[in-house]
Amino acid sequence: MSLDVATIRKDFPIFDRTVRDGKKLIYLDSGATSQKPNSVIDAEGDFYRFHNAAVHRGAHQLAEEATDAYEGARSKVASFLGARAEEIVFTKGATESLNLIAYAMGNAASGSRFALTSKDQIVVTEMEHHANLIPWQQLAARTGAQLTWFEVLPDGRLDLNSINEVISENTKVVALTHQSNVLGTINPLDAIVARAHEVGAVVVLDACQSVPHMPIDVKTLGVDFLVFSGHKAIGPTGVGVLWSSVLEELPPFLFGGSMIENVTMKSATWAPAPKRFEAGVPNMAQAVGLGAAIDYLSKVGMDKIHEHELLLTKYFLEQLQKVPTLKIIGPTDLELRGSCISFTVGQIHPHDLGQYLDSQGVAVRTGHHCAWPLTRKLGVPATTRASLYLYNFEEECDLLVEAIVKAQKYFA
Amino acid sequence: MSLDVATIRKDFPIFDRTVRDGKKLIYLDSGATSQKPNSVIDAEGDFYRFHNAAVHRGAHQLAEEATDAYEGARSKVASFLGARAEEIVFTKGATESLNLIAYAMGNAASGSRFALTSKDQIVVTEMEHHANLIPWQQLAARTGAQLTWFEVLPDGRLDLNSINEVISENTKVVALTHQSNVLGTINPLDAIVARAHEVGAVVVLDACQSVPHMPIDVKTLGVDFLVFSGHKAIGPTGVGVLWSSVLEELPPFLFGGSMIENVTMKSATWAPAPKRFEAGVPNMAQAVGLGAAIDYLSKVGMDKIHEHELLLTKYFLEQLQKVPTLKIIGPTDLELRGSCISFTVGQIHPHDLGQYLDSQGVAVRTGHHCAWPLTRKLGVPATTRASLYLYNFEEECDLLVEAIVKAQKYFA
Amino acid sequence: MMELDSLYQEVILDHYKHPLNKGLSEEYDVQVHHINPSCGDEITFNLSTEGGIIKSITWDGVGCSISQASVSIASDLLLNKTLEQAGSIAEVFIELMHSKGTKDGDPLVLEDAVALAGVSKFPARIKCALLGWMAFKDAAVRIKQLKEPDTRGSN
Amino acid sequence: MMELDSLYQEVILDHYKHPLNKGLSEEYDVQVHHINPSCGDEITFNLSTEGGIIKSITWDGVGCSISQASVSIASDLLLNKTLEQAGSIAEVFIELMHSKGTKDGDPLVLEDAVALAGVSKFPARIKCALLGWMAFKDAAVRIKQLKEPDTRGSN
Ligand SMILES: Cc1ncc(COP(=O)(O)O)c(C=O)c1O
Ligand SMILES: Cc1ncc(COP(=O)(O)O)c(C=O)c1O
Repeated sequence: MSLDVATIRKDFPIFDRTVRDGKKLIYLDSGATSQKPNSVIDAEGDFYRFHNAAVHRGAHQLAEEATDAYEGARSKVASFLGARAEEIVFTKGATESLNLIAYAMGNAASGSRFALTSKDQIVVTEMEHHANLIPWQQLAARTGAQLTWFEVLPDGRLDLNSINEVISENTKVVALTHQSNVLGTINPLDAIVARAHEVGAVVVLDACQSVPHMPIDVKTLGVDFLVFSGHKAIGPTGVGVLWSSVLEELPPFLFGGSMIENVTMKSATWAPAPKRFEAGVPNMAQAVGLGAAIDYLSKVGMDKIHEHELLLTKYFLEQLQKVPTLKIIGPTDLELRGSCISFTVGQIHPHDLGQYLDSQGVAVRTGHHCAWPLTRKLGVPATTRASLYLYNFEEECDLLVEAIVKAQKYFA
Repeated sequence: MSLDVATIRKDFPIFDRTVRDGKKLIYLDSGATSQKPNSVIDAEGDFYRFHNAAVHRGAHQLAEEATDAYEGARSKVASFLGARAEEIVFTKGATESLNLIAYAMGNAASGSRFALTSKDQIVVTEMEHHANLIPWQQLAARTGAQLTWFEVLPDGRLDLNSINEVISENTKVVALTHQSNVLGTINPLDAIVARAHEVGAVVVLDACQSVPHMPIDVKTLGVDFLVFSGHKAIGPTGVGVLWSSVLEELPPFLFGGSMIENVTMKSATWAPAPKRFEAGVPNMAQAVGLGAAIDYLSKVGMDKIHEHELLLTKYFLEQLQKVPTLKIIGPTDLELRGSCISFTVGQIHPHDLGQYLDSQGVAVRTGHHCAWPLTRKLGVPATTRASLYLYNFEEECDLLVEAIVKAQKYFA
Repeated sequence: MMELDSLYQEVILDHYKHPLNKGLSEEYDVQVHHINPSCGDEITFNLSTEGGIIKSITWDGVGCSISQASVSIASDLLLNKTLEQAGSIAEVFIELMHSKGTKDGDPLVLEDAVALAGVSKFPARIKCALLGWMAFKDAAVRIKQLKEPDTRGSN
Repeated sequence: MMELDSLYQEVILDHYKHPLNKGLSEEYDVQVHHINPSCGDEITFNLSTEGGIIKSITWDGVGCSISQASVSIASDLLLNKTLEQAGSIAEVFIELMHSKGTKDGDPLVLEDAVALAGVSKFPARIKCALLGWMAFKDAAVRIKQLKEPDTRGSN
């Protein structure tokens, strides 16, 4: 493989520790959260140690340095996504980013392209994470708009056959995930974006499972909003990103300091984007840590990371499918998918399987993965998921398979 | 003084650095954000290094450890405030906490005690930070409720003379600050809480400037909601707290993973508090860092910190008032105030004064301090503010005064 | 493997493979449906009493070995107890689950359920073990409302 | 003190203490009001032109020495220029302000305004220096709308 995984792993201190009585840590849960390299941990620490002050507020040197560090991180995120700095908003995570969009639309004055009425439609898909489903359910409930969705086919792809009916003239928003965090399916965006724009709808892309794993250029994708979480991209917890090319048209969400233009006791007006969306003293150290994460990923190379994960996914799929009664939930065609691999093993409940794997040092996730409507639809209320990243390697797959086989004996 | 400031300062690495060509850092801007001790920086780093995993989600050892660390931090915050763990919600900061309350009330079903109509009133004060003003303006605008307020007297105290008219039978919410971040005024809560509860209103306390500086027991205060930011309490950025004794009655704010009970494509139901208010993978490392901050503050002793700050404030007020043309904006009676000290110096604009002080290594904040209606009301569009904390000491006051006198010459 | 074996005791795996009282009775006094939001496990729980004594518990559901074994054990243990006795046994069990591995459980009270003591060391699994017991508590409240309409006064 | 003196050049303190064109004229073609949201500084700005040439700039406001000196300088520098010339001088000035201390500014174009070059090293003060110039740009757009109603066609 083209990545030097052994060298990369040296940068991630957690791999020095063991779990469950001295077992090597096999971390296959990066879809939930990724591990962090020293450079990210140190960037956060150094911000506090050397430059800590409230950005945009003080007229002193520390405040200048803090502002430079924070705005520098914004520029890094922007160029990572092929965007402009003014198009980047720091949030506390993808969940907040998505809620921000939905609430801000709810705040839009009637007549705005974002204001929804009972005549309008919001389109999602059956494979959305709860974070990209419930905010839209709630917006629909508040505005009277109708929530409709693309169904998921048994093989884990979206059913786009009736795209022109699902996305109708009344559709104002199409919100969907780039890669499913359960199935690994990567959704084809071109047709969806084209149809959405044809009817004047905006496209909101949940890129939580794609931005960390492949090169992304927002201009090429053609979507109007994109969100992701820092902590899934080797960055700190407590920071996420909202990118949008239409921020200027969007009303604010959180209200408070630094997002204002003028304030009286009775009313207020707003600063231009991105400030309008960053009320209060921001998550400065975390944004700076995310900047360091992006530096790290860029240095390794997103194309290389993507290639590495594809090869690894191929190996995992091949080896896992050799295990009797193991069933992959999601597409097995590499063209259609990324490195979130869900499966079931005979009648062993995923909770029991996960627990057994844990006893062997293998960390996976089990359950509905916050995409309950999807797992229900597929008739597998819970699955076991192995999700991969730049620091994983083939031998970990062998150990996973070995542990699964042992679990089959244990629960036989 | 009873605090060993020299020893305390050794724990804060930023005091090892200099500013503006080798000048000692005189940090008098803790009201904007506080500096961090090593134990807090290390707690965040160690979480990533040793225990990083998504809380509440994985069935593996790291996830267990992460959950223990995160829930342990919640328990620390709870006992620090004299509260129960279930009453503590982690947010990204006080601004989010306040917006959470206002939006959640906006989500309340009609008939709920939190649902507002055009018959209802929301009461704030003229000395609120924008974060505790604009969310209520917006809630009023959305629901048709009326926003009214307590005025501020020229000496910087609230005018409570007409308390029974300002808080009326129609009042549903009274939102006010504990200590003004501009004037230093500490508001008398007993009468306000009593009157609010008499009419069935809830009291929301913005404790950003009190929790870090004095012992707080939520039961003694008698309020219904209390918020503060971690970063002003020697904790990390990107974490805040919402405490409330009535969380169970409050609908959720952010929607997504981990805050649900059941989800279908069409609708969802909610987990009990505090989970209901923590959608998504939380700011785990930051919560853990805040736990370490609370350990540090508790070890020093909140009563000692408070005493130290009062003595220091006394000294600052005395020395500053000796400077010709310097005017304290806010009460000068120590009984009425804390350690945020605002002032004006003759005709020197605060921006110029702040810049000059910075050149001498003295970090203060200048402007309207995100309380623009207040500074306008007092006829001082901008002030200079020195805000103190446990690591400040008397000599820093002398250096501040010296620098102010030099500035007077510079701009004469 | 020590740790894991303390979780998956023989008794538990037995109950899991051969669950007692699984399959819903056609008749029941109350039926409740409970869900574990973190993993999606579900249970339907039928309860019948006569003169305050539990006469029948049947259930059905999907879930992991811990949740299935736990409800199987409960359905056997609580049978023929009064609602009060069963309620206090449930409290003892819930306390055991929250003991973080510090308690073994009293076999005189909990019988087979002491085998679940190891669960208390695995925080993510406590909800699994409690699923059936929470369903029972809920059903017990409802059956009381049904069969003992408020006799305490006229408020 | 080097750094600070590069910010507060003699010229600036002079303009601050003796501002030019301060005090609003009674007559004007357009009046705009601008605010600096971060510090609360405010300015009112009157602009009049004749045949596309700036004939009068007067202003009033509260603010720091940088913002006051900057508008004083602008009000003098832009006088008797065409709106186009003034607009491009403003662009040159704005560029200088964003140069992070890497440029000195062309004295032939900016005259006294080059004294503000040091501001570009103090990010928090750039908005102060720009307040008056932003007011001018705004006023210039409005005066064009007023005096040159769209002659480009009928769209
Ligand atoms: C009194 C008061 N309320 C609210 C806030 C907002 O806090 P944050 O910016 O940390 O969200 C601040 C600090 O800026 C404050 O001083
Ligand atoms: C596809 C997808 N969307 C949204 C989220 C929510 O992200 P976060 O919990 O970091 O806010 C996740 C991760 O949990 C995810 O995998």
